[in-house]
Amino acid sequence: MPNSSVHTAESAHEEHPAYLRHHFNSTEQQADAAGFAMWLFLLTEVMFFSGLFTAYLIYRNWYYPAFVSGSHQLNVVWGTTNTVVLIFSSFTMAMGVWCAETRRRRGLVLSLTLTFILGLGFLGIKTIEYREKIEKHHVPGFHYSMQSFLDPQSDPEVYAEYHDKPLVPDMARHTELYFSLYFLMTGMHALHMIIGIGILGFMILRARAGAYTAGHVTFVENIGLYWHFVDIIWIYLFALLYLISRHQ
Amino acid sequence: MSEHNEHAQHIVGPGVYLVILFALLIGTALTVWASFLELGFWNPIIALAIATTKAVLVVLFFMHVKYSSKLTKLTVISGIFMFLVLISMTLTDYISRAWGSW
Amino acid sequence: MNHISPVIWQFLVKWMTNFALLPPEASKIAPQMDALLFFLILVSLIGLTIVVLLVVSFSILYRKKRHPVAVQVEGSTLLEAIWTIIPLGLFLVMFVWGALIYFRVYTPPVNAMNIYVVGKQWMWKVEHPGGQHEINALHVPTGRAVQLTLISQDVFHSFSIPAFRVKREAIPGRYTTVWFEATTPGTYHLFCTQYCGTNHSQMIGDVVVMTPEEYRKWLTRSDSGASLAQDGERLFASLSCAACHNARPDARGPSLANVYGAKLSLSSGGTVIADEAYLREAILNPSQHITQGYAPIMPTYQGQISEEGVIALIEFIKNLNSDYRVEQTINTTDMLPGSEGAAKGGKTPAAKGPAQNGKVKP
Amino acid sequence: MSEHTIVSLPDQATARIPKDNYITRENGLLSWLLTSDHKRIAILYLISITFFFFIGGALAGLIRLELLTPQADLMATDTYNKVFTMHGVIMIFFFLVPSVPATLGNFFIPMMIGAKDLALPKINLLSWYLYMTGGLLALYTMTVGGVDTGWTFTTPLSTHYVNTNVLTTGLAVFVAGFSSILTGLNFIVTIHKMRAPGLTWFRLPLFIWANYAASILMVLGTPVLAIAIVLVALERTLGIGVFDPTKGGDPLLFQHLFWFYSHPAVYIMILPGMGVISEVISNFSRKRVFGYTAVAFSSVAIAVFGFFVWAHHMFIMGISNYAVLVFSLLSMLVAVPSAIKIFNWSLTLYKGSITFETPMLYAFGFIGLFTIGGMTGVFLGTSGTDIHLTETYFIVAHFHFVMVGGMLMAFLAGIHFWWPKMTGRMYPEKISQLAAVVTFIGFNLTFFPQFILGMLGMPRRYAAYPPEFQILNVFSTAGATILGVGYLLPVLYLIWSLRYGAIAGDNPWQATGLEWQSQSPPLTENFAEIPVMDHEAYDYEWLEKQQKEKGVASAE
Repeated sequence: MPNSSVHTAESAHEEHPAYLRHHFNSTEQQADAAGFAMWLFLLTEVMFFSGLFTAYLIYRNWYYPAFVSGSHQLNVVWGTTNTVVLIFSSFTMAMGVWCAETRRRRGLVLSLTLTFILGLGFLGIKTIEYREKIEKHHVPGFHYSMQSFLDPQSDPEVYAEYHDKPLVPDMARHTELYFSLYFLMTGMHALHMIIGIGILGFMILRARAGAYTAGHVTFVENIGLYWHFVDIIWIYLFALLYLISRHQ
Repeated sequence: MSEHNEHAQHIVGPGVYLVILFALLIGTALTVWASFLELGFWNPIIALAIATTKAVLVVLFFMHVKYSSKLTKLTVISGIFMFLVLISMTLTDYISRAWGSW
Repeated sequence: MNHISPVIWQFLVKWMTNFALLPPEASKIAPQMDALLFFLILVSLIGLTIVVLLVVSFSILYRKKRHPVAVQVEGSTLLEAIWTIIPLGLFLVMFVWGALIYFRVYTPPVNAMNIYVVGKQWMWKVEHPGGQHEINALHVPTGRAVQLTLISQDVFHSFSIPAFRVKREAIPGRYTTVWFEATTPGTYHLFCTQYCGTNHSQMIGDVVVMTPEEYRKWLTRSDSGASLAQDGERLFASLSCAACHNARPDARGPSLANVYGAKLSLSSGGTVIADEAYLREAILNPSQHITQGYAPIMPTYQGQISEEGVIALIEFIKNLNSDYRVEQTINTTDMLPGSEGAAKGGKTPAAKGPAQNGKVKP
Repeated sequence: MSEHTIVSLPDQATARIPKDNYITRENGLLSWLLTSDHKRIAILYLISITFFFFIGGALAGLIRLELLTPQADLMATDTYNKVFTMHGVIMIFFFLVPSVPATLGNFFIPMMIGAKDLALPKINLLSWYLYMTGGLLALYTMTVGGVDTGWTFTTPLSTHYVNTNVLTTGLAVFVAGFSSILTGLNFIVTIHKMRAPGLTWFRLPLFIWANYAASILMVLGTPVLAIAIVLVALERTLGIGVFDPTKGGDPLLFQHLFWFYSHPAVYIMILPGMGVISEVISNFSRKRVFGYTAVAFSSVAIAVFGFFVWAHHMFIMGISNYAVLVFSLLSMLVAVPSAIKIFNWSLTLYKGSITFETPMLYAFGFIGLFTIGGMTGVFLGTSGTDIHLTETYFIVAHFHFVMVGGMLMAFLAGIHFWWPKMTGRMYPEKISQLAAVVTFIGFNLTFFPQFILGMLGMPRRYAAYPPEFQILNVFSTAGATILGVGYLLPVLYLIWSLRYGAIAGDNPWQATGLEWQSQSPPLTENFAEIPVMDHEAYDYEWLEKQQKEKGVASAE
């Protein structure tokens, strides 16, 4: 029987929605499999970041003063703003998933667009922060400058707030490790944000055409999971990188 | 297969999401405030505890794990478990290095 | 058997006559290691024999010709338990035995004679406390515990002496140690066993084990004119360490006399035993190792002293049991070449030769 | 039926390969390159993996030739270093890790659980493309000068002290890593969600259990390797200092991260092979695997314990002595499940009805060689003896016994066992039995002398060595020649059999797995009707009954 798709007894009496792939027996099985696959993917993401967290933990314990001075260079206002932005975007994403599940097309488009804008806002703020680091030569590598740590008063803004004591040269050198980890972790996070925003853009276009409000919501749910995961990573990055020791 | 239906049926509504949103915002405010206090040893513990609470809220409600199948819960737990294995087993080396030889 | 190729024949004859499973046992730990190895081999052989016997005998007994219809047998919990518990027990015996050997190889006795080894691409540089330098060779006496303090200047290397059954990685940025007591005079292989780049396979040398008398002769023959401690003293002066580390009441740094082996309280809290590793760190990354009561003003010497220089400084500090020598350095800093003469007059352990250069007890 | 074999082939005069099958359904190169059929992807993998195996094998040949004499005379030490590095990289990341899962697993996991395809067919194709991208990048690296860090990329050698193509090799491994993650993810989802009705976890064939365990390792371990490689690349290009001791970083941290993947990776390599052996031993002794549950759980135990032992690669590298104790103890625990498997396989033969077709010969080879390989692993997990044996040829011999003696034997056993199902034709029995014996002899001659070399202290990765080690090296090189013949033979006769082999019929081995319920070669959708599983795995009595019924039906 060439080219005939074989129907089994249990699936023959159901009608097949267009989105049911040929190798699944039922839409539940398909949705279940896709959701589980997404969770497994997030599992690999956790492991991917865990290498960085391990490195962070070790070096923070070794070079605590350098990490404190380094974190004072981060702007806690921007950091908090970004956290709030991401939390709101997670909320709008969750709302988007709800809209898709309850088949509200306009609500879905609105939620996704808001998430998209908030994501861009996050990246914008991150860019401002990165630019400040570049200007101060705090990007690790050949142009790295320890000036702000050897002589904190040369950096009046930060000094006014924290009155850091100068670090001795060998400890000041290790601020480079802090910034390496800062850029690695926030950079990896930002990369995930960029990918997420790209997918969101694609989803908004399809959502306007009503693709996700006809019962097949797996994709929206999965991207929602991804977005929330990125949010969780940031929650930790914020606590670990920005809030090491803000008291004077 | 009852699992499947459960997954498909349970929809978390905006009310829950709003509550979680506010909880997360309060958590953020708390953790920033706590970081400005001088608590010594407790500073990182509190920061991590608050971050973990926030993460748990996101996982349970935004990511629907509270209403998901056992398999999903198991996946989440195994993720956390392996994360802790990597960190703690690596630290067995780093912590005890300072103890000197035997 | 002439029709076999003569080359192969020669090979075989040579191999059969020289066959050995292990290199000669030339250190005190070697027989202990070999005992464990033979135990492991024995257990493996027994295990392998059991498996092979089972497979072969079942294959013969139950081959299709003899046993055309299989009898379905379910598993047996008793058997599963047996072959879980017995191997586990054996493995645990191996673990404990192995850990004891590991413990012995890496725990040097207190009176061990210390030799420094610096690994670099692609050679071993050995520094004896008496100032004898060797490259790709190590001379040691029999009957004396020798501790090697290893460090690498660049990548990971591994200092391996198969005849002693010891091996230790030389890693960049940190001292590692290993010790042995040679028993049989002779020349043995020294290998770098950690892959370290292009000429990894040329990073080999000889370990020469000598009787104590010969070793003493060798020491005098290879004398480089200044002991490691004297080299260190010169470095101490030229880096102006004594500007702070003197015993004067207004000194900005702690006195270094008798500091080696002492228990120090650090300004960061906690105490530490000042061993080689600590001294090295305190020179290169001082701020984490400030003695209580002193300001963190010492500059870092990372990148300014070679590993050999650090070793010389450490050796100098180890042998410093009074501040007299430091006073001398202060007085002679501005006339360096002359400090050599002053050094000869001093009565410090550094001048007494390597035999006494053990750990100086305060 | 004959006394010596269980093969029952259809009448060759009338038998035909079914007209409609996964090979004939569509034609043209594009229909292969754009397929999402797991069986076709498995064939793509089989071809590309064989290709990389022979490249890696050629490099191995060069290594053995160089070591024929004590001097570095065939090639300069530099070249030798590149050759063994590329041998390691290609064999591990492009042959061993994907070998059984990506070919046999891809082909038979859906069939064994009665599914039409893997859960994510397109991801499956993507993972083949990632694999090829990585593989071609690795080959490209070879042509532009190679890399000489060793496959372990040890820092700071790889970050600051070599000026070969570390970055492209790293990228190749990174990309191949993602291929492996996606394959593992796909398998886990498929095994969880796509099982046929009635197929409960404890009715699954052990091959599925083994691949499931290996997939868990792939999914959880590989990302850590990925991040370690990213860090090496950034350290090398930007000097971020994370692994640089002069900047306060710790080079050992790299090894922690690297071995966190690369130790479980050896279980990724061996577990699917163990799965194959369970299938083969059961089938050719016509018996349910002894202690099914124990074998199944031992796979999972290996996967779980496998994550707790990585630092035994670093016993002498300056990790703390306490950590050595912990990791040595845990390493002992991971050896137990392997022992359980070996004994269960041996006992499976008890009261069986054993025949000695090629897959069975390879399986016997596996049991013997893996026992030796596993036991010598205990030598290395024992912290004391590890001091003397690590970084010598003992290590080389140990992992070749496990990987080549174990995994490759299992791979060949599996290929022969399932060849009739994959192609619809039998391989020639006599010559393949010969090849199995040749492989076994060649293997032992190649690698057994290396145990002795290692005990004598010959370091690994040496282009030149002291002359007293020559004789054993000559044995080893001679063995490698025989081994090479043993590996070339299957390629020749398997290709020959594609056209001239006997037509196999649906179930030439009288095997019980669901995959044998389908036609050979199978339909694109695997089964004409989704099977319902109503019996245990390896239920040969059920099979007999079913065949009797069929016989009755056809007689009527």
